[in-house]
Amino acid sequence: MSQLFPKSANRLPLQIVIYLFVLGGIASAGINYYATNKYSNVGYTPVQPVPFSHALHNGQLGIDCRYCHSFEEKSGFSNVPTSQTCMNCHSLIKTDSPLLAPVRASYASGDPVPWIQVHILPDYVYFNHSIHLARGISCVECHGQINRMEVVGQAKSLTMGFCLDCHRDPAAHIRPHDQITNLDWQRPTDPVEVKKIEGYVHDWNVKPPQSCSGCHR
Amino acid sequence: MSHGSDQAVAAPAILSEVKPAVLPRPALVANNRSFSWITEKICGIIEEKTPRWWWVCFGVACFVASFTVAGLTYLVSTGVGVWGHRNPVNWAWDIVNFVFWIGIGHAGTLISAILCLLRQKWRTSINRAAEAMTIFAVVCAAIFPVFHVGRIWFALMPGYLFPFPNANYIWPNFRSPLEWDVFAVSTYGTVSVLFWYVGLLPDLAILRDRFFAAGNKFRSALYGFFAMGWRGSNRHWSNYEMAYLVLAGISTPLVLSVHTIVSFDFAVSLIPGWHTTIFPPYFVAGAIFSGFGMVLTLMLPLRAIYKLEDLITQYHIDCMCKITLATGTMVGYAYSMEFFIAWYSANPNESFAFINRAFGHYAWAYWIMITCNVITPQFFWFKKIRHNTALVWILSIFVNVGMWFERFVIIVTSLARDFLPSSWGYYSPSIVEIFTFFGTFGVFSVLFLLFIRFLPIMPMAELKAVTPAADPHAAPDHH
Amino acid sequence: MPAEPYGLIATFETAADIYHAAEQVRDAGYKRWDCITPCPVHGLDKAMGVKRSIVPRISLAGGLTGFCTGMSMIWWMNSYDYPLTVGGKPLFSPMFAFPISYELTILFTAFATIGGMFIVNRLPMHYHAVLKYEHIRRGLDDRFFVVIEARDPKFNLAATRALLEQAGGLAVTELEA
Amino acid sequence: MSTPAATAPAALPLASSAPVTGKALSIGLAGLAVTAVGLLISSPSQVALSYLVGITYWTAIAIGTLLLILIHHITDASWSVVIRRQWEHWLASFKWLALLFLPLVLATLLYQKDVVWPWMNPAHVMHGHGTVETDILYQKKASFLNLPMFLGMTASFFAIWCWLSARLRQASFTQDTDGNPQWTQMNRKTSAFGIPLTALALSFAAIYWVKSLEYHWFSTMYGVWFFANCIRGALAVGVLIMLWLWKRGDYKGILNTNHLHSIGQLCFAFTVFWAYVTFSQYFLIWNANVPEETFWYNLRELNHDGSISQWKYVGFVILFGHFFVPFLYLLSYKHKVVHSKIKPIVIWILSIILIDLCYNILPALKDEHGDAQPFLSLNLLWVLSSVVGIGGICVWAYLKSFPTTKLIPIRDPRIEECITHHE
Repeated sequence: MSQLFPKSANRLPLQIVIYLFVLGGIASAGINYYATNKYSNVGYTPVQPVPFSHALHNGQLGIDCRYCHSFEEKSGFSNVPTSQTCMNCHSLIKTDSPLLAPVRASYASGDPVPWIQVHILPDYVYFNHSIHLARGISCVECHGQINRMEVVGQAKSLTMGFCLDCHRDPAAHIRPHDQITNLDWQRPTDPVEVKKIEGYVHDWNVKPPQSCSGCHR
Repeated sequence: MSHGSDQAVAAPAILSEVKPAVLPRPALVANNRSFSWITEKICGIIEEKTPRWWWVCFGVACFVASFTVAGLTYLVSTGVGVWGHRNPVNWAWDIVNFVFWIGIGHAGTLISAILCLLRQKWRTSINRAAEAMTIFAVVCAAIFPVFHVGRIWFALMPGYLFPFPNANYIWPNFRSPLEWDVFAVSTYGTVSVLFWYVGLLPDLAILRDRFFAAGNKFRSALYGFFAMGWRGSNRHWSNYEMAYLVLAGISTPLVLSVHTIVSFDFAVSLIPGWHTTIFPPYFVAGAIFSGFGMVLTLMLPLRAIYKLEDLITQYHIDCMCKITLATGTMVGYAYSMEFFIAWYSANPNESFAFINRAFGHYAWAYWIMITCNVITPQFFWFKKIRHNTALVWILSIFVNVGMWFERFVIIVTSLARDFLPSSWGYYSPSIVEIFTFFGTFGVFSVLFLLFIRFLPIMPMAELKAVTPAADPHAAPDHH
Repeated sequence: MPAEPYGLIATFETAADIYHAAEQVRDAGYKRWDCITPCPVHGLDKAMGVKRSIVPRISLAGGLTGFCTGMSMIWWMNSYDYPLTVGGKPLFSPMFAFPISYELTILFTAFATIGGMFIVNRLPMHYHAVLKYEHIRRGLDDRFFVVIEARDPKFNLAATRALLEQAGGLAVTELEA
Repeated sequence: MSTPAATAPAALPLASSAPVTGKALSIGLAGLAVTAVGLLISSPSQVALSYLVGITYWTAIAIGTLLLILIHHITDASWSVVIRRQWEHWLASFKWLALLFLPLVLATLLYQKDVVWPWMNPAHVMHGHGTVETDILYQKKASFLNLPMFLGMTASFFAIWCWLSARLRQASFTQDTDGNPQWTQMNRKTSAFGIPLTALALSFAAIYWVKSLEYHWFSTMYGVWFFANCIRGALAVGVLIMLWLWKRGDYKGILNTNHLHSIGQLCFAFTVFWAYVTFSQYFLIWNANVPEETFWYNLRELNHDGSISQWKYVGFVILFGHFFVPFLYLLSYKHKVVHSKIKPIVIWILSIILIDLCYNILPALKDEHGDAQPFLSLNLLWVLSSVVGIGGICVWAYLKSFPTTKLIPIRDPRIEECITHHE
């Protein structure tokens, strides 16, 4: 009905199609980004019951990760230290700091300090700490530079894509065994050294699984 | 006679002997109705004031649909555990209802596409409503697979079902028949909508012009927008008809493939009673059968309410009954072939599955299925029954019931008695499942009622094309 | 100077009338002209001298694209980019890739067909001179029109009008552009 | 009506007879004779199975023709009326086919029980399975797979087909003289019960004659597969007859492009249908990967030592030749309506149907390792001679029936619609 539609209406459909394409593109790109852990979990930094500083203990004082998280090399799960571990030192240092009251209370009562877990993998994912450390994958690969963090937050996305990046290319992430808890360690640039490090993949028989059942058991 | 042959050859002698016996074809539009009568009749349905029965039906349909909403809300807020399927029957009502609704949908495409290809002109009276039925049935069907995952936002998120780059770095597993389903059903939905829309194009143009003439500029603009400026140009018709034919041509293998792929969900597995090579055509025949059942169930009341006897004639009903009979018999053939081969295979699991269907715990369902699907359509052998509209309507409902039970029998009986006797079980639906399924009839009705209120229920242009007035060779100067 | 008309429109009562009129206009050598009919009229294409539609070729191209897309997508995703062994099946086989490639063939054919039909028909075109004709509504209802455009090289207001009237056209009217 | 054509003699009472009638008979007999000579050269089993291919092939075409007529009547089709008469003539071959099936029965009864079907001989040694008698799978199926059942069923299949053919032919031929629409109505009713009867008969014929050669194997789809080949064969023969009668001049002025387009579209549609059925059967067995089903295909793909069997390549020939080639070829409108274009493809289809039947039947011949005997062997000659022999007889039966009636059913109610057939 040309009495109804003006001449300009003839251009309208093309415009609509173009807009739909643009909007559709933006929408799918947006969903792809915002609906993932990459966006929603990175930076998750809950307030803990005790303002424990990794930057101080690990970064400044140089206490090794394994002093507190003592099972991480031997067990599938890495432990959060008991208050017993804290009290090893804090029965002597800062014994009456009000900030440490929950630790002392826990030590006295036997109930654990209610730490809030930061790095959470879904229940359907099987993740074994010890095997990763045994094959030269450092803490820093998944947890980021904990040694610089006043309060621990999630640094990496821990999505499946994140896991797969490494499982598909372990050579780019592997390091000598004696450096796994050295979070400041830099990969050497010398080609001979690099070759040696990348050779660990072969030497240690590193064959990270890429099948579904590798992680979803 | 000479104008018919396109080779310029003189007619041979034998043609002078041609003297056909008189056996007139039934008119597809009765009482020799004119073009404008057809326009007035179909557009009149949309233009009249909304009748009271419509509001009553709409209210009831909304009420029924609310059961689905309630069931699904409860499911999503609580978890899939509220449905009754658990070991060993892990596929139950959700898949039964999915296959049931998808099957219903098939007649729509079938009437449109296959009958179009086979030049069965009687399709014109029923194809529009049947296509609408397809689309709404696909909507109802999609509810079940989408919601059976529980956390539906995962199903709808890109990357899980559709290949779309995502943070998980994975692609769908194309070896899974369920993934084939995703493609089949979404293609089916899309193509059905497009096919329906292309058919609507000329009719929307008529509505655009009529509403404009009646001074309703808003509705005129609305219909006009979707009519895309259709102006009945013959150069357009030429491409349009070709496009329509191609769409019919691809929709036919599409319908076949969709139910074939649905049957693959079962047939590629090893479960006795599922793994049988006749499943693809058997499912397709069953789908067409149930679809025609549903078309009859819907069209007969519509015909009575809107007095469409001139457009949906007794001949149309006869045809639909006969197709129901034919497909019902094909389904019967498949049942017996399955039973026979189960015995012939000499595979004890296979034989047991079928004996169990007929005489085990679910024998009641099996015999309902046989009664409704194989015996009911046999009544359509009789002209007397085909001419009794009320009876046809009742029988068509039996067909719908029977086809639902067919899916129930296939899915539940095979799983309830799997390979491991220690895990044998008995499945009964939970109230949430019953609510959800019951409500889909409301969802379907709501959509269908909206359709008959706002869109032409029959393709006017095509109806005109099958009347004698559209034939340039049957013009007055020839008589 | 009065605006050049879009063309001439003539009304016909029956399918047979427009069929014969179309033959006459075709034989008179006009190229830019059209018939407006409420439904497709069998044989009118031939009477008008319209060639067989090219839409099926577009459809075929769409279908082939769809099939290749399906096969290559599945090969790339399941066998190349993320090889994953499932159910003892090979990483890629045309067997399991077939159902989805088949569906994509049909989907792409449908898109190509409909898109092709719209493009070949130059639709959507909501504004058109013919749609401004006051009786156009009948053209979608029960009347038939012949429209001869002024752009046609053979167009001549008087001669064309005479031709239409001689072909049996009623109410021959000028259409404003 | 128009003036008679200069080429056609005026007002023929009946369709003119063809001079090649006698030639067809002699060719047929010669083919049968060559097959008989084969008995002196190859083993009886090899010749008998080759002959089975031939008889199944022509029976399939006849069944397809019968089904096309039945479907024509049930759908009240008009486009195919003029061609239907020729299909009706073709049905004359059924009684000869029944007769030609006898040699296989006689060879089994009088000569050697397992000459064709291994299960007919309880002492037949199965490769690695003991004898048929001790085979548990045979024992389970013995109430179906036994000689009396086989003979009774085969006799009743031919009885059904011959009876339906006679009914259809008689009604149609009589209508030529009295012009009574009752005959059309009668054929419609015949079709209503004829279709299910024919369908059941052809399914079980496929099971008994072909599938039971490998009686361990089972597939519910088998009857449908056979049905697809039947229809494809009949359509191809139909096209050839149309072209032949056109070339001879009989059909000039009667047939138009649209008739050929319609039958061409059906050829296309059943190409797709055949592919659908065959693919589904293969696909489901491939995907489920159960040894008790896959062995049938394995036999046609690999030898016992892992080398590739010739039959695998035959399988590919079937896949491409029976589907892709006709599918792509028949997509084009021109290829369906131009006489010189549709002719090669229907001949192609007819030959591939033969190869398809070989693929299904001949691997039943095993060598000493239990592998299928290769495709390229002397057996192929006996297949060809049987096909020519039985085909000659079928063509002769058709040509003999041809002059007994009018060329086209002149009093059929749909004849005018048919002659003016447009899309």
